[in-house]
Amino acid sequence: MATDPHSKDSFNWKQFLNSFGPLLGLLLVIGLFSLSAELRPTFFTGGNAKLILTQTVIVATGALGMTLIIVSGGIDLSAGSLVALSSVVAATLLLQDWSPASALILTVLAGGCIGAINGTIIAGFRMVPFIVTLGMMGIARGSAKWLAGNKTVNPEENALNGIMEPIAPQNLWPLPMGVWITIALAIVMIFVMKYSVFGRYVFAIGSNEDTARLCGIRVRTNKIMIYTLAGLFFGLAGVMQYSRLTQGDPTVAIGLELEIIAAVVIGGASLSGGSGSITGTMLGALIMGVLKSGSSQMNWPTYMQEIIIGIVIILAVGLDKWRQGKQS
Amino acid sequence: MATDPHSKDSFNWKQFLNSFGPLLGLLLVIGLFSLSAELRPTFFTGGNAKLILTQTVIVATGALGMTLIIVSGGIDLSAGSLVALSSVVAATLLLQDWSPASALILTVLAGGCIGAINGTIIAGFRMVPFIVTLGMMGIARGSAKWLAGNKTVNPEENALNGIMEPIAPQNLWPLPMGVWITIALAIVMIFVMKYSVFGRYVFAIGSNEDTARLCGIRVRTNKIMIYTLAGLFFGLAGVMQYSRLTQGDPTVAIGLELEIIAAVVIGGASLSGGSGSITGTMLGALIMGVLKSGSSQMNWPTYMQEIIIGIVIILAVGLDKWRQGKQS
Amino acid sequence: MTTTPTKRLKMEGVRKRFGATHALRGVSFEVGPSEVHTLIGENGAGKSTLMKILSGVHKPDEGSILLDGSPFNPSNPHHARMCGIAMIYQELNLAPDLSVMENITLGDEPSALGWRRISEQKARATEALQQLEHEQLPLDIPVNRLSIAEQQVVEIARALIGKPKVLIMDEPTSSLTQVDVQNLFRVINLLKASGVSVVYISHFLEECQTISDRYTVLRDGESVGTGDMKKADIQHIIHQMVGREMKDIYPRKEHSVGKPALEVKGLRGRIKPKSASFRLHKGEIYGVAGLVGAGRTETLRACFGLDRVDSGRVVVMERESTYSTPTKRLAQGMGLLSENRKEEGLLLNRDLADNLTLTKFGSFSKFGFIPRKKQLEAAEHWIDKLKVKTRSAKQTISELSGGNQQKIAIGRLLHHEADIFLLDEPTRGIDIGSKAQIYSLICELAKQGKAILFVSSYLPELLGICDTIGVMCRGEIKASRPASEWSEHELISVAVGQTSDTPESQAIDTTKS
Amino acid sequence: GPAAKDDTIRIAVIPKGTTHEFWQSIHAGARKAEKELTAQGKSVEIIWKGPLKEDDRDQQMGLVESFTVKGVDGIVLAPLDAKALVRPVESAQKSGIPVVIIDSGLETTNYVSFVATDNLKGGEMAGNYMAQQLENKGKVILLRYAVGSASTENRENGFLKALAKYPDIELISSDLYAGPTRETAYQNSQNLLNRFGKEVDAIFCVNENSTIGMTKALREIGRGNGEVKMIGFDAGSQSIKDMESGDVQGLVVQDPVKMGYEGVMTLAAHLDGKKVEKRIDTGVVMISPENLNEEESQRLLNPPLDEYLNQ
Ligand SMILES: Nc1ncnc2c1ncn2[C@@H]1O[C@H](COP(=O)(O)OP(=O)(O)OP(=O)(O)O)[C@@H](O)[C@H]1O
Ligand SMILES: Nc1ncnc2c1ncn2[C@@H]1O[C@H](COP(=O)(O)OP(=O)(O)OP(=O)(O)O)[C@@H](O)[C@H]1O
Ligand SMILES: [Mg+2]
Ligand SMILES: [Mg+2]
Repeated sequence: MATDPHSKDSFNWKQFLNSFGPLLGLLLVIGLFSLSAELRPTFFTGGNAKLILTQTVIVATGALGMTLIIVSGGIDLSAGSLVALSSVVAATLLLQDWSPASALILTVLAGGCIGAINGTIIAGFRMVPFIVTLGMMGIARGSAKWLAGNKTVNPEENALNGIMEPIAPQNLWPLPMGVWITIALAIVMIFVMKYSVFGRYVFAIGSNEDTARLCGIRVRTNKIMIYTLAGLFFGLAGVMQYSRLTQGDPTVAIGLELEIIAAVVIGGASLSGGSGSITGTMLGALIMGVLKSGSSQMNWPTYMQEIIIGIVIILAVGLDKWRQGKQS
Repeated sequence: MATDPHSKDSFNWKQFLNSFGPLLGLLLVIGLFSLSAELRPTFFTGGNAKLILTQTVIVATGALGMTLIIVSGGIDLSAGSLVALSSVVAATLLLQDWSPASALILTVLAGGCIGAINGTIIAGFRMVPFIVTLGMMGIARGSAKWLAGNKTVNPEENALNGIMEPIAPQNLWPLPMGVWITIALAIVMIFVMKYSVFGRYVFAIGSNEDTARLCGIRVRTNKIMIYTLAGLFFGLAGVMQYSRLTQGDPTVAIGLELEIIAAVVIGGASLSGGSGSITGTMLGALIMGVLKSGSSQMNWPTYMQEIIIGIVIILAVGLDKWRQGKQS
Repeated sequence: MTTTPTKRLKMEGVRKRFGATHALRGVSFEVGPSEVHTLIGENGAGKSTLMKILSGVHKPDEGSILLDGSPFNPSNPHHARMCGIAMIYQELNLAPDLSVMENITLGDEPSALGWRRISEQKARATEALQQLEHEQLPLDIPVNRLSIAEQQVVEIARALIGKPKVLIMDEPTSSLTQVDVQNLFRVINLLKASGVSVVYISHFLEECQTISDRYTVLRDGESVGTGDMKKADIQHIIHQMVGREMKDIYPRKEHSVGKPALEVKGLRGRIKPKSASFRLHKGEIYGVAGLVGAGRTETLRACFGLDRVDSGRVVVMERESTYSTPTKRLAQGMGLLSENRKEEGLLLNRDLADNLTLTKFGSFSKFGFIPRKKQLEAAEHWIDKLKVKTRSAKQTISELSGGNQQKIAIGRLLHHEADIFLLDEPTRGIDIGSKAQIYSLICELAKQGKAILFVSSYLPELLGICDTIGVMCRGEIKASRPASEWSEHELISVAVGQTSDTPESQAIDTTKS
Repeated sequence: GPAAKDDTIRIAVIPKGTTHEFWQSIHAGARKAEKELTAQGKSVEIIWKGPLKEDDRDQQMGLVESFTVKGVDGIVLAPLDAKALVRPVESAQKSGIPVVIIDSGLETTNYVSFVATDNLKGGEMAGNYMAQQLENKGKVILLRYAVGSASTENRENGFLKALAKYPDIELISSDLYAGPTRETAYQNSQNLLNRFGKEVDAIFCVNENSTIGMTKALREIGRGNGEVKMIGFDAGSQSIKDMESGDVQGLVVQDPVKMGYEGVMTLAAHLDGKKVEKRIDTGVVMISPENLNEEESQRLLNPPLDEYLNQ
């Protein structure tokens, strides 16, 4: 049996590109902004790094959950609405004198519940995730507005407000707690995706659902778990969103789902499922963050930012496509 | 095996459900609003029917193009931005003293151009439509703002303003020109999808792209044609949007793409490609229109509308799934 | 052994309907421990359905299953697997993005508290591959980079690791070559010796006779006969299967060879072929033998314009036309039947009519529009001609059995009125009756002066109907001779690369008959 | 914070959005101030930057934060939310970057000055004017704008407060929100009028888009021309046309040019070490067909945008 094409050589090359593709993208984007003499002195400061990290954290947390979903071959359009709903839930709980810790936990669980509903409908009735979560997008947004009484919810100053608070904004250290939480979760998820049985099932389901089913993987259960876990992440992102605004805002995070999906895909995941990585996703989120922050600091008009981010999304994925083409 | 002589019965049942599924959905939604004694006298009037039709026309026109794309196995997230851009283009042309007729034609062609760019990137580089059009969503929106100079563009009173103008709003007749245009185009598209070679190719590509290629279908060319044609429809929808507001507004139609996609999917198309129909899509758009108009006239708060539309999307597609399950 | 009192497996009165189709109308079936039992039947007889009921994919409408004497009603594949039923499905079932190791252990990963034990996973996968003599397969590359045959090996390996009680193999050899088939048989014999029951489904009756102890014949969803395979008369089995006598399945119709239709010189693709040369004439059936991975599929694809051509020449109908696209090839009257009809060949959710007429709507279209009535008429013509079992031309093709799907794929080339047929494993997964039909069809075509390139891994059929046979090895056609000058043994020895001692090996470009 | 290398004073002006005519006027006012200060021999640079998506609080926070890190000399901000923007503003103040708030309030006192219209007063003005038009009797509708926007909520509250004084005026709908764009405002107006179009006597809309959308919808059902008293807030060029044609009876008009101008001037004065007022009212005026052509009205309605913006 001729097995010459799978030489060790091409394998390493692939490994290299797969892990370093998004990293190169990140360096490229940073390089782009370093070209501007005007921007350089303020862009490459600890304070700005902290700013970018803080602004990226919500997208990154959501993207952890979205990576799971996308690798499993699904998609979740309700992520943004869910973040808004969770921010309202957190604020409402705090307003009703729950302790910050229990508000945090309950909000994250609430996110998990909605994720579980998504998962149950998708897996139980074998419905397309795009549609189910499109519906849920409206339901969650509406519920957020309803729960908030069509206003913003403003609880008293409390410990949760501190998660995203940038102390000493001119310096890199200390980083806000939220950044550390996301880094820790990302590390856990890297291990889960790579070394846990569940992680492999996520890849298997995304790669070929029928095969997964025939091989005795409980596809339904696993899918529900995937969406639930993602829901927990979206809930957490919602708490962070609350903390950032220090208020529950039912109209926040409109279109955030697309940003999150873009981060995951720029990070190398395929929307048809079966491939993707947490490291890539985190880099993808950072690319988006640097791009947004840089282009807003570049005195470009707003519309230029939109155009450039659009172009970068296409280029990033196009480049990825191209390097994958190189391999085969 | 045992192929029982084609039981005419089950066959007709399938035909019936396929064409009447969305129709039943529409009747159901209308029935829902007829329950409210308070609403009945104003809801079931010619004037209101005209109102709903007029409000639905933009979504419906966009959905004609989106049906093509979805049946071919793609998706277009840039539709909303493209409608906004086209409305600005139309207004700008009119402001520069082009005649209404040439402004109409040029705007529609401009939409077609952007569609062609989408199609070329997607087909030429074999990239995922979701990502390409997500990028284009930002590019088109940014360009609209840029072209409009970050303002709305207000040309003088002209013939294009009349396309969507409801004359005699208390009566059903006469319907605005825009409604007739959409109805005419829908009829043309029904024939194109069902009986033209191009239409069959659209289904074939959506059903299995590799097979289509093997069978000598020029997949790339046809895909470019599909996105271009859809772009023309979005351009036309943009002109209608202009006519409705009598101004070019670069911030209009945010999220319209999701509404359009929902209409197509409620109408029975599958997001994995290969199935869908124009009749279904038109009914899907009407369902959305009736729901939006009805629930806002019921004095339900906005959040109730969002929740209910979300639920209806899921139910409609779930029902469709269920009746397809019944058939096999 | 075949009459052990307690049966390992007993299925009785099993019925299953899919909508209007009665797939099974009361099947009874028994397997003992340490028994290899063959299921035989035409395409669509219900073999796969019966086995899918056993492995928990489908639920029976009626009937009982006894496993080791106790009632067994698997609720899903997971359940069945836990009860010791392993199945290799007819269609490839792999997660293409996962590695070879992960695919082999999929669904049964060695783990501790939810974390994988990778060294053990490796050990198990290696052991399974060793049994199949394929330990050279790298464990950590994604299976989508393997050839179909290698993928099949991975599938078989997966079925081996669970230490199953009952192992079901639904056409495991349809994409294997002789060498691998021999390996597989050795493994089956080992398993049998350790007490495993094997249910074996194949359309190769000789193969069945080699490996099986007993057989059951299914016809139209009913079991119509069972018996001892070693003692059975093949003609009798075929009679039970198709309900009539089948004497000679390889027809000999006179056909004369004409001008060259397709000439390929030094064709080189991206990976394979390396340098393929052959000449196909009008009215000729040219067979291509070779091991899996030899590059036969790639040669066809490059000829047809589906894959890139790096160098070399392709001459069609005596006209130079090296670089091309499928569209142009079809216009030149060339048609390709692909190896994997599910992934490339059929529009699974469209109806038969669309599938049959896809390449040539033009013949009845007016101004770019298709009159549906004419399309259906054309489709029904081919459905009748090819004896496709279907309700109507409007049926969705995914509802047909594999063999009938294959007939539709061939029907499309006929409808296209192609002059040059590139057939890649056209009889894969097809029952003997349909095979005979396809052979006679091919001969009929040759008689009409069509040129046919016939790629197959099943040597008897190549020897049976081809005029000329070329053998492909490592991306090149190593030898090409009239079929009468080949023996099965010689074909194999050239295919595995022992060409130095055969003088004919120089006969690369002397395709004459 | 790290001061600029040269002695140019850089002032960031952050609006809520960029596409409304209202924000264009604020922009013009800021440019006017820039011009005047430059003429006085000071080197001043205005950086005009709104959030990418209109009405996105999070993005506006991000802008304030990044200007803080970038170290501009001062910020003029029209906060999208009275609460959410508190922390970034306080953080900027703490980093030594003074902030002047314009247009909408902020729930803190840690800023240099608040330069804005008295929106509550504007709303009351509209209510009283409506009552006068209706001769204290009739059915009226309030079309709200959006959740959480302090300025428009104040207008709504002012309006409701004024109406409370007139027992014979019945409020038949006040739950519907016009939403962010003219299209949403127009659709919601059409739907509202389909339901209440026959009985309503007067309508109040609280911003530019909803005024224009509602007027269009009223005209379409044939109840424009003063049959239904239409009172709006802010003056887009379309609303002025509508008033000229008689479809609009009153417009509460602010002075956005002054707001932008005063915002920058106040900040510049503060940077010069001068003492500034904590609250500066830029005034509201009720424009009606009667005073439409007066000079003062025309100055407010047609601000010389081109003079400042297209240079
Ligand atoms: N999921 C399904 N839906 C509808 N009909 C089906 C389905 N699966 C099988 N059938 C029908 O059931 C019958 C038996 O099919 P089955 O696949 O069991 O045949 P088979 O004996 O395995 O044939 P082959 O040799 O071609 O694999 C066929 O007529 C087929 O069309
Ligand atoms: N997608 C792929 N990526 C990398 N290598 C591939 C791919 N597909 C096939 N190959 C390699 O190309 C070689 C030839 O493939 P293939 O097995 O299809 O040839 P073949 O002679 O047509 O065999 P078959 O008997 O299956 O028709 C194989 O050795 C395989 O490793
Ligand atoms: Mg079968
Ligand atoms: Mg092959």
